[in-house]
Amino acid sequence: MAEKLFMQALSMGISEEMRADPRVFFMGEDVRASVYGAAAGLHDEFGDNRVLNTPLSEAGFFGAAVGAAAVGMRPIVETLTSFMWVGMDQLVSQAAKMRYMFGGQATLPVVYRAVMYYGGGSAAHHSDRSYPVFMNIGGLKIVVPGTPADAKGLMKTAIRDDDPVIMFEDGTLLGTRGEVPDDPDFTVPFGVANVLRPGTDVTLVAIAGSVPHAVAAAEVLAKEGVSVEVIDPRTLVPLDKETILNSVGKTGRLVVADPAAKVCSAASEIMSIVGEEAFWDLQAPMQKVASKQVHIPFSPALEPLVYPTRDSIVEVIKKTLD
Amino acid sequence: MAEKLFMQALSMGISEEMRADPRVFFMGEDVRASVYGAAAGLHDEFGDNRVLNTPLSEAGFFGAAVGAAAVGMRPIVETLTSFMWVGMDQLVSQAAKMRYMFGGQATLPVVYRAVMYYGGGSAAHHSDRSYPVFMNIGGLKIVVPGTPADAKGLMKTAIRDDDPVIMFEDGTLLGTRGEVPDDPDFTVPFGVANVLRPGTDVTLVAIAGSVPHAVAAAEVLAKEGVSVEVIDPRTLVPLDKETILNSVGKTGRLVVADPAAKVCSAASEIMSIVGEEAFWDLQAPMQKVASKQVHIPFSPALEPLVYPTRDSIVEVIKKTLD
Amino acid sequence: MTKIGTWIRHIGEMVYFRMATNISKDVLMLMLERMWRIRHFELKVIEVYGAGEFVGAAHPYIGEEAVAVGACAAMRDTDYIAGNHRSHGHPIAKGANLSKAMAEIYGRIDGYCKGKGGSMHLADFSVGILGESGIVASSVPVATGAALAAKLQGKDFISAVFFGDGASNQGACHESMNLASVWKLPVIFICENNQYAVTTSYRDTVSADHISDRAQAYNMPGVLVDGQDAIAMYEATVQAVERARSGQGPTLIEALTYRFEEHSLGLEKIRKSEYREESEIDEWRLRDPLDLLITNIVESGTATRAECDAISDKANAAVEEAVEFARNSPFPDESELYKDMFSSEMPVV
Amino acid sequence: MTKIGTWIRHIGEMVYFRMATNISKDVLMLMLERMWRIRHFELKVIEVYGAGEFVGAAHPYIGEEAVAVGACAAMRDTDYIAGNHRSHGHPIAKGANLSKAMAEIYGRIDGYCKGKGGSMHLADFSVGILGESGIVASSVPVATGAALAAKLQGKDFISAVFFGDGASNQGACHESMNLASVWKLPVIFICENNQYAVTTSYRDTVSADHISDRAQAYNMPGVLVDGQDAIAMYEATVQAVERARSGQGPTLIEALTYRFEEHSLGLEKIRKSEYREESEIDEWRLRDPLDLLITNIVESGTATRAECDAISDKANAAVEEAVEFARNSPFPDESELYKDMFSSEMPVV
Ligand SMILES: Cc1ncc(C[n+]2csc(CCOP(=O)(O)OP(=O)(O)O)c2C)c(N)n1
Ligand SMILES: Cc1ncc(C[n+]2csc(CCOP(=O)(O)OP(=O)(O)O)c2C)c(N)n1
Ligand SMILES: [Mg+2]
Ligand SMILES: [Mg+2]
Repeated sequence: MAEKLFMQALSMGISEEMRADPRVFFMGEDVRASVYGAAAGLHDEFGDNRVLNTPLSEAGFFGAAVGAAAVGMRPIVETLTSFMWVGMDQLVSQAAKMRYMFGGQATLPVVYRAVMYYGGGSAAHHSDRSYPVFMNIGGLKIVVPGTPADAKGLMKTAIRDDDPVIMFEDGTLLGTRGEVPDDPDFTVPFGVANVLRPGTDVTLVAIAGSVPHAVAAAEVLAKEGVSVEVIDPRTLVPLDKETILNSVGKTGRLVVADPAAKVCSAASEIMSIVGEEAFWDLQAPMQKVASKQVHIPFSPALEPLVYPTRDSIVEVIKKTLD
Repeated sequence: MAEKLFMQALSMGISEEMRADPRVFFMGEDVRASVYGAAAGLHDEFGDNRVLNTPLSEAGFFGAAVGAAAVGMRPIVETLTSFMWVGMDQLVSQAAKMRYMFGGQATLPVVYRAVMYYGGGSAAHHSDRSYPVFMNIGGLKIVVPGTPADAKGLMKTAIRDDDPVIMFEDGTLLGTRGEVPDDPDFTVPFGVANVLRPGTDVTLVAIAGSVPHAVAAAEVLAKEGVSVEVIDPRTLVPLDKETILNSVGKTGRLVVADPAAKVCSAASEIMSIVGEEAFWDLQAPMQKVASKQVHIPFSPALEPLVYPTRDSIVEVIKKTLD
Repeated sequence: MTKIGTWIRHIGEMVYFRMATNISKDVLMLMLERMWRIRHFELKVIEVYGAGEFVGAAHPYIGEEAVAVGACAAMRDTDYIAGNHRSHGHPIAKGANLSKAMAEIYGRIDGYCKGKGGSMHLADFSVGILGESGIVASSVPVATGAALAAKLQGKDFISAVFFGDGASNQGACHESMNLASVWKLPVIFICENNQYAVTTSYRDTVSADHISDRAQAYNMPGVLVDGQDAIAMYEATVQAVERARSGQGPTLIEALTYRFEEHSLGLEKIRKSEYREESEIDEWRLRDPLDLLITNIVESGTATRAECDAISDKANAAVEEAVEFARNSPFPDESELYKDMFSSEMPVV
Repeated sequence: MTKIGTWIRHIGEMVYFRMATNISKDVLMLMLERMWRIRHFELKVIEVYGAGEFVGAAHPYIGEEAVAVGACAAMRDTDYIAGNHRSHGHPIAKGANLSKAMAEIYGRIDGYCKGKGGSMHLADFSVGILGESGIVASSVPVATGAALAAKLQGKDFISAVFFGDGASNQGACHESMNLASVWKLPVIFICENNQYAVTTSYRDTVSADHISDRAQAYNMPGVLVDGQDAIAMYEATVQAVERARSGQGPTLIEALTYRFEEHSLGLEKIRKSEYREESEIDEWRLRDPLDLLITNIVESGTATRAECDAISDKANAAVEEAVEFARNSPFPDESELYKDMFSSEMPVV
């Protein structure tokens, strides 16, 4: 076990699985040069036939991954969330629907790595955080790692999984550090939330890039005598409802921190579940700390106002406790 | 005022506006033959230059509508929800984001008519009900008429509106009848919910195709002495929160009927709002009656199990009252 | 062995010059059998749809049988195909079971897709079908991906995809053809140019003179074939298959054909819009692909008309059996609703 | 008046044969001025980015100035253009204000987009720019739509769209070119083939020999132009504009050009991957579009070198002023966050 960057943890997960299984291959734009980082070293190690630079044709290569998966390969496709709109039909009509529509005949072990570059002045066209969209669509497993160890462990599970998976890799986490197991057998299962910090006063569910802010908020509040239970669901499909409901059963309060736009968000969904299934446990209004319902503005004076932060989480939790 | 079919009401709205404003034009696949119905008579009346058959190129003509709108035209684009995935990038990156990203420089008066054909054995590729996706994305006005009069009135408002609008036209409503004003000045404003039936025991918010089921459920329950307030929000962006919150303030109970898939749905969003802003009014768990989280199966033995019905609404409301 | 073909021009179009290759009786009779199976299947579908025996849409392949059958006859069982909404012909051409196909249309548990797909999605994965897509052109990238898998693994299977003239205007076609060409993938793009997309003539939507001309934009051969002539389709595909299997990359085949029926069952009213003349339909019906093939078989002395009729009868009987099978198959149980979303049982929120 | 051009071949490619048309001094000097404005602007952007004065990415247009400037010089102020992520050159070529452009890059309220767009989205609608899109090829349909508006209204404005060699592989390009051709829309597709998409050579992703060859697939003229030569770009565009404005439809112009800098500021590390040789960069630098134009202007006796230098100095001064303007412009107020989502104030949930 050693300290690693989130980005390195992703790379480790990918290269370990490519070593272990010759059916795994990697494709995307400029991946041989690893422009986005996580493909570093892959082309050198695995060569032309396992690491493919694609044309700028998201519909074409998203769909080609589906076809390759349907006949026994295990493709990993690199893209940015914001480019997924261009190949959206292949994700929805093919990757997500194929198995069900054909009565289980298709098995599609394909992983789409959707990097979410936001927070650094990328502006509206490059800053999407679109996992709620895919949660609504259904048929795709949705993974949102919040720590370097999870980045590696969930990546490995995704690659081994027989269903189409989208790994939403949060750009604000890529440079974070943490202990990452070297063990090539280390994986993190889907559908099991991570209780990052136990607590008794408030349940704080934090998604992707909100995780460090949530932990920091819990630390701030701990000093003020408030005990916050921080839960990272790790995967949104499947969602570990039980852990969240049990926690709310204990704390009576729910706050959800979610870097996606707030309307019809993962936060909305989790609140709707709790409002339906744990209503009698609630002792205060549920609260959402999600991104403002605007596109991402470029200006450094505006962009930081959009996302949940440690302070905005602290503030909302205090409101909940009033 | 006369009885009209929902489909005819849409046509009336379109042709009245095309008569009134020469900048309005209509395009889509096979619209001159009006394959989907609502374009009936348009080509005869308005001719080649106002009614255009497009190639099968959703990205191309969705985007062309944006460009035409940006230079002063007012396009109406006909499509099915399920085909929107193919041209998704044009809807998200151009129609939805252009105005904000360019600091208000772009004005885009374009209407996308997205027909939702579900419920009649169209199977997974033709049955999407994707308004929650666009609610999350933001920047598009989302219209979900529930009655023939609203179909006309909201269509006219959409065409006159200076922002991009998606009209989600519910296929299960196209054949419903109702009084529709002939007055060409009749419009229905965005962001104003319709209280279809006042009540005191439960607030029932019903969206699009759920509206008639909700009204029927309320009638059934009225006979059993339960007073249900049925609210049709009519537009989801903007959403008339006040009417919903006020109603819950009165009834203390919320049920949302929504034909979209339940996860990250409009129902989830409305529940999250009420759980946050009207929590202290609630006297029972909120309940969602939305579509099951599956793709739409073809078989007539399976498909009807997916959607909310009068009976499933009645059942859930009874649970709420327990 | 067949006579040398002679068809060169039709309705003003240049069409594929049929080669003097030898085609075995086996292949000819297999093609005839599959074409009859499609024809009888479709006629039956029209009949039972009219009687209200199933719901939804259905897009008859009548008139176009030679395209899928000629192409599939040139492929191996281990090769893959993908298709579109007009989805009955492709699986039958590839060897699918009629009973399971019909049961699917009836929404029954014994259908290929357990009733979840229906008429537009008649895919039989066991005969190498990777999907029949209701979203126009959506399966073109998928077939391209199967070919990519062959190449990356050094295997010798190939793939082919059937799509319409309308579909050719979709971006997914452009991207797939370009991808297949730069990567030299073993895939065959088969455009079923039946002249119309619903009510719209391809002449109003395709800017090239011929869809096959677009192959130039991708540095691949573009072949214009008489799609009414099964033998021509077979021969053109044989060449494309050889090219694909030997690592030379993709081919675009445009099959000029015609849909004898309306776009979709239930859309008969569209005929009223007169987007095509009755006389045009009549002219094309003169070139019924079954008539052409039978004439060829009989005139070349490959088989007698009686033998051909017997094949038709056998196909018809199989179709009758299929309908009986479909009618008797149970509807899927409610529990099926949540199955097949994922590869393993998963808590669906 | 300019000398007849002579450039025909470069790095093995056929390029546009410059015509012997007369170009007025006004046009030449306007082109020179705008090219200088872009060059100095970009150099300044690199400098201030290095000093950490603004955040995000920025994609320098240095080396490609002749493409946008030559094209825009052939258009009217009332014509429209749309562009892409490499977005500084297009607006300046179309006549945009440098101060507002620079302020946008700095994220300030006086920027074109009030700071909401930034470097990748430097659109100035007041000079007819309909968007600079960060999503590759995404503005191609938009420009096509502006041309559609012209046609439907019987107006005589045209539109043009700039996109890269990488972008040409996107479905949106295919669909737009086809649409424009069947509808005979007054639009010009200008492919800035700068040889690479980030690190990937177009020879590895474009299956045609030349992107302009694809025009055949759409029955429109495809023109291969020396994109380093502003006069050649101007002349080719003049012809395309004439075609467009007279109702004959679209043209595809492929401008062979080169990006002298790396793909994006901040991505200098990529140079290490050696996707292109230093010698190749050096070779292209010998054909600096500014040098070529100045030589032409001076040798043809149109103006003196001193006059040309004065234009450079003036442009440089304007850029300095722009930076000062940008630095002094305030950041947008928090209240701006919710503005511009819609055309009127709307309760955002
Ligand atoms: C992306 C998309 N757009 C529109 C449709 C509606 N639609 C179904 S079939 C069809 C016509 C297809 O024409 P073509 O590709 O020529 O195939 P054909 O039906 O003639 O066999 C259309 C417009 C669709 N299914 N998918
Ligand atoms: C749809 C989409 N895919 C990928 C990207 C990432 N990206 C930005 S610029 C670029 C290269 C574009 O190359 P080209 O079109 O040749 O333009 P150039 O940068 O060379 O001017 C890529 C891959 C993007 N912005 N949009
Ligand atoms: Mg067709
Ligand atoms: Mg380039």
